[in-house]
Amino acid sequence: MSLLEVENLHIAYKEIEAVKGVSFFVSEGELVSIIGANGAGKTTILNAIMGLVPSQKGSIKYKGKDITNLPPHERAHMGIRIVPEKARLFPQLTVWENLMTGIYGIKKQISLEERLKWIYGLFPILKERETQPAVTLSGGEQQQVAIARALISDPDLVLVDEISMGLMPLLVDKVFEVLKELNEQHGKTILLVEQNALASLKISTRAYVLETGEITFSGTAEEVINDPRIHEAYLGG
Amino acid sequence: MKVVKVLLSVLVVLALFAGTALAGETIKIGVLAPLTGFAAADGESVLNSVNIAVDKINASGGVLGKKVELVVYDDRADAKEAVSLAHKLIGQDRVVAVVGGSYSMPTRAVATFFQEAQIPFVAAYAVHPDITKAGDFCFRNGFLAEVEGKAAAKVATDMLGAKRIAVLYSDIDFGRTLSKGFKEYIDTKTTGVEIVYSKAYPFKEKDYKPYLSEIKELNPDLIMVNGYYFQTGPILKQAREMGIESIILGEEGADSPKLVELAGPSAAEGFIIVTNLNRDDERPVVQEFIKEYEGRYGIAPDMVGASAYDALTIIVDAIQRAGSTDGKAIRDAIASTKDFDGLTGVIKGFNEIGEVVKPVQVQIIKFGKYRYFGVVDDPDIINP
Amino acid sequence: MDLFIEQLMNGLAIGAIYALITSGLSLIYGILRILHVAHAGIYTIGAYVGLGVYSMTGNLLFAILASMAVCSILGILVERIVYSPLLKFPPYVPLIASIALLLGIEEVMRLIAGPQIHGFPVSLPLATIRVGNISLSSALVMVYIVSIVIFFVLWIITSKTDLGLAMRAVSQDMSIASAMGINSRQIVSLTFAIGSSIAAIAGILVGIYFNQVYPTMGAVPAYKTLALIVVGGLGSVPGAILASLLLGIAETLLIGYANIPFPRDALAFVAMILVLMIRPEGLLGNIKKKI
Amino acid sequence: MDSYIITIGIFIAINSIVVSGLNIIVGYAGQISLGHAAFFGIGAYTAAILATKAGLSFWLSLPVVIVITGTIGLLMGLPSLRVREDFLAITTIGINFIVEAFFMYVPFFGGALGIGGIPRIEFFGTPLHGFAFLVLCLVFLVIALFISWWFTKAWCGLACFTLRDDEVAASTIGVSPVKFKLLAFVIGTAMAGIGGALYAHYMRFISASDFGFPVSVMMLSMLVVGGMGTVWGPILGAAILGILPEVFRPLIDYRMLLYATLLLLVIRLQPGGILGDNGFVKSRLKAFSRGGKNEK
Amino acid sequence: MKNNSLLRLENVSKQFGGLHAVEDVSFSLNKKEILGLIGPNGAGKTTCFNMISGALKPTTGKIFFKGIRIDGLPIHKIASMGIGRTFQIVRPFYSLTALENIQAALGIEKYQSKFQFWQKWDNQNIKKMALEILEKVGLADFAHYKAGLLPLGNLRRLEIARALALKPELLLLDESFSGLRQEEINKLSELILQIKESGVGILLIEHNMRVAMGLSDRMVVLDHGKLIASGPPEKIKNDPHVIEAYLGKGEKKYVAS
Repeated sequence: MSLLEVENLHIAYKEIEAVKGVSFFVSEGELVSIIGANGAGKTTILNAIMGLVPSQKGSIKYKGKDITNLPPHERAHMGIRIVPEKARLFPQLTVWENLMTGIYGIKKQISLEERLKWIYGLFPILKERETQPAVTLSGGEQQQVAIARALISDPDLVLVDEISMGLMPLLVDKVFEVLKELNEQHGKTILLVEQNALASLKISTRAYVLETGEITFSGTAEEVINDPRIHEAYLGG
Repeated sequence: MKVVKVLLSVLVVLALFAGTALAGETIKIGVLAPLTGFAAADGESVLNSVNIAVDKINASGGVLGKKVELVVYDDRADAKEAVSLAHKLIGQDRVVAVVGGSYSMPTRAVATFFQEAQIPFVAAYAVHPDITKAGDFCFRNGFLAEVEGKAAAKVATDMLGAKRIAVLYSDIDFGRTLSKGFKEYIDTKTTGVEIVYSKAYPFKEKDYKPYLSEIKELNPDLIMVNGYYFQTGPILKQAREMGIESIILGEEGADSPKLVELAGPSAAEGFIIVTNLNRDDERPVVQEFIKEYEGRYGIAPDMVGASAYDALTIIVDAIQRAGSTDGKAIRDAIASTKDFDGLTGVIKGFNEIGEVVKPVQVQIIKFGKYRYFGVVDDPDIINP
Repeated sequence: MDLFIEQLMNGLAIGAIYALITSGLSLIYGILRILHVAHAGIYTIGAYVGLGVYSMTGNLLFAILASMAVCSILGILVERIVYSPLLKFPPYVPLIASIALLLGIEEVMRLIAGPQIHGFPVSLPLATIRVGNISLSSALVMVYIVSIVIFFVLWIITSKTDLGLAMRAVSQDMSIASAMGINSRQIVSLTFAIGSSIAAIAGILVGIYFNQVYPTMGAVPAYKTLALIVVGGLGSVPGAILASLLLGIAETLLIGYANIPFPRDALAFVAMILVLMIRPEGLLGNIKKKI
Repeated sequence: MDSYIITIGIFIAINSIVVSGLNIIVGYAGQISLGHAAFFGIGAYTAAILATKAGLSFWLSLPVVIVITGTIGLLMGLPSLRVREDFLAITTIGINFIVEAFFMYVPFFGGALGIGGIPRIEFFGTPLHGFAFLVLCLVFLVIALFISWWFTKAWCGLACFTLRDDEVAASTIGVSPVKFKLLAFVIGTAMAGIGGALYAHYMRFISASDFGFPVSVMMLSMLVVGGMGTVWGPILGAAILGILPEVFRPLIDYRMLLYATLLLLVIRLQPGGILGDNGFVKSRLKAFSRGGKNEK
Repeated sequence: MKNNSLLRLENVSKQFGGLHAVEDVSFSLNKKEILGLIGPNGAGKTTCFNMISGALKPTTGKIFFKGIRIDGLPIHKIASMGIGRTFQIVRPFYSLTALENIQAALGIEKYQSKFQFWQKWDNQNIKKMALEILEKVGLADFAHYKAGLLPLGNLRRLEIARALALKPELLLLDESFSGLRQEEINKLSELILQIKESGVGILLIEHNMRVAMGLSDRMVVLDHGKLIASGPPEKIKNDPHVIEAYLGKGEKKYVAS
């Protein structure tokens, strides 16, 4: 059974129909990419899965349960977490406090110490920055906090939005490595939305190509990389 | 539920109105009082007192063979509302005279209009000097602030023998003119008396400690405090808490049973005021009123209510003497009032501007109640 | 010197009282960006409920708790019934609604408890402290103790508990906070409850300190606190407290040492306009102005 | 006609003039102001002082009143160039408190005693009162309405509308925000000044508390209830909120409560005002939700 | 050539704090030319736009319009010189009708004068002119609808119409195609070509590459604030720097062209 099943999803923002009947699924343990140029509607889809934007039509099923109309915090309690576009940390909270928001309400159910050790192992810089307000961090550091904030609750599904945007190439590599490790070694299911197609395809199991709100093509990462249509999706053929 | 209640009360009130309109043949006297808003407590006192007065008058057969009917309106102590209501009283209710039971600002604003309509108007306790200057149809039953200031100065120096005096007054028309009268008397009529401190506080002040701290350093014999009971009460409380031991003298604004509650019984004890109501006055009019008031409303009356009571009875007395409800006739009769047996003392009459001439009462708080302390009736003080 | 110290202590107490009212308002502004003028109405109700329960039971602690409970519930109701549906409108719409609410509360209190000023006679288990020529009344001491305790508790709640973390997160980014599993609606309600309970305590404290409880007691704080939250930095609770304390001291010293009867309310607004010109984000503000 | 009805009529007419001025600032140019009573007061005090101290007639002092209130309005409009929305709302509240304090504590303005003895307005030697004064107020109201209406038809009005809807977009079609916001403030406050002058000459006694913050709130409420940004909204609002308290008068105790409840209900159920165009409300909705706090 | 250019950016940079949003960018645009300004998210396109239209002042560098330096001038001044623009997220005047939106823009000269803004705008002449412009963009049927009620496609046209009402010599189009359906895209492309033919220079930000390539005479590509390529669309399409900027760093063999 798929962990996440999206069917015929329609989303409109103030007259702009951003997503026009998209269907896809993510199975447990997969790393799935949705790629496409900016404005294609990728971020909107992720936000809809998290519940941050309402959808007009279609359904979202998670672990077999229809979550289309649940508020975001209930979806979060069911084990979905998001790494939002541009990190969107709480700017006045410290790094530590930002991390703690990730386990709000479930602090007692986990062994925090172990989790922190793991997180700090992934991103050692965060330990140094623990007491700094998020707003003082660099873009790359903010992205790391955003990933850590999503992971600290040990979610079943991680939604990752445009993580490479505005990052130095070196950091992009590093971040993708972490995602790959999470997926392969820790078995995390990840739904990745990326503009940087090649980098994300390299770590993905499967991918969907999104063009102006519609899925134009899908397949395994390999298939997608080798298909000329991807070039078209980005550079207009 | 609430809506239903409100609607019902509208209907009841409207029915009452219709009823009274049919009854006709009454003598209508207008009353303006602040029944809501920040001055609502005074408005209530006015309303209570004039109701006692009108019941008493009607019980004894009314005036000129007719019952007296009060038309009471709530002006919220707001000048604009008072002006519309004045016109309502003049144009719709066609009252023969009006009791001004409100504060200075609205009373000052309406006086002009009653003057123009030639309707006699007696301000109960408002102190603005311009009220009576509006014209010969406007009278005042309360003391002019200056009169009271002078009387207070006489009490402070003659009766209490103070030499070093601090003055703390409310920064409104009342406070300013009262303290002016006070200082004038000290400057011209006394020797060896010094005003060591004089400051005004804003009307909405709640914390008097900054002023009292300074006064405490100066350690005067007496502190003259001006203000309403909700100002002087806290001043007393805070002064005593801070360890100030000077005598504290106040005026009619403090004349309310609420003062003791706000100051606390121990701080209030020994506080002296100049006012126009003497609770220990033996005359039956006073004792009956106090008894009736406490019986009906469960609290002690104050000077505001007593002044309104007098304003109304002066008008009724004048109608009786004039034998007519003609505005001009009533005006003349009020102007010629002489030795009227009022609640607030024997009223000697009104001077040519329309200011009342009557003795100033001095009261002291003993065991939490205002008691007789003395009286000031020097003609050069009480005749402005 | 004694005089100066005494003035300073008085000013600090007045400032602490302002701070109690303002801190709740600032919390609420921070989370909903609403100018909650009716906060002063909640404060008035707090004073009345406190007085009522105290005169029935004679137990001040019980009175405070009852008043906090009543005000919390009212605060939540106000948010749910009045503000929540108006959030999507221009800010003046909830503001006028709030002003109408304040007027309504004043009227209801007048109808229930009468227009008179009520004293709040409490015999405190505290002595007047006298040091040399300086005396600090028991009420003054009580203001210090209570406000220090409240600010401490508030500090603990906002910076040491999960609830406080959630409150701060929601105030900075409501939708991401909910994506982290925080129930934003609940947090908003809790914020109103906390802010309103502090207002209840402030009401009782003011009632005792000035020995006055009356229907329109909220009229002046309603607007002066707006100036204070701007001076402190919109949405910053420590800023609001700091601004309140400074204003309390400034007012007291100005009255004590300048021979003009300067209205306190205007002083707060003069300070506000100066702050807006020099440091628009407020003393400790961090919410960026929308330009 | 009954002098009571005339008085109510006069107050409604004066309020309509003043609220029309507020409408130009808030309804047309989109700049929130909660301090309009300050300008009403500046107009009233200027007229009162010119009449009592300089002996100027109403007609001679009127241009001075307009110039003075307009100029101060211009200065007070400056903050609107720097601060927005909540900040502007609080700043204008502050201006109201400061102006009121000025009247109250500067002896030149009569201090706490206010200014009395303001003469009646004379028209070719005949003092106007009662009905004649109402007619005068109505004449000024017609002028105010004409200005208000002309504003919707003139380029400057159109410029203000574009500023109200979207300041950046307005700039891109050549509208200078500084120029037109200040223009709206000057005209709006000058209209308040005229209302103030009429008020002073009608009341013949004014004091600082007549122009306090609650009066500003009342004016904004009239505008919101009547319908912001419409020519007739201010009159409807002034009439409703002027007549209602009088109608409720028999209720005495419950009067203000009912008034507050009604105001709350209107705001809650009809946030765009009674005359408010649904399209306008809807569009404001969009305009504001776009800048909403949950984004970015 | 340089002197003929309508718009010219000379070594323009913009810094926000430590971030170089635009770094040393130079390009020019001629009359009757469509210049496509493209680049991935965060490349600095909109910052460039905002500097040309006056919303931002460059940190260093100069911007010339018809040979006159315009950087740092207020937005309304730049507009009155003949530069019209649209917005990525549409910003029509919601409370006005479509017609009034255009009429408002026709007042551009009146707004600059000292007293002419007192004149009546609601006259037949202006209405006629506005209707003509609406007709041109195909919105005549919607003239009396409130802008707030129009669907996005029409709002995009309305914004272009509003910019045209300024009688601009330079038109800045910021992602005017985003959110549109294919048939709308086709219609709008036609309109833009018509506008170009009438002698207007057009600077186009567009992320729909198919559209951008189809319309532009020349293109300029930004990445991380820097100009990485410029030239005709055909050349851009195959430029390895551009491909890398868009698709990410990868072995080129994956990117079949």
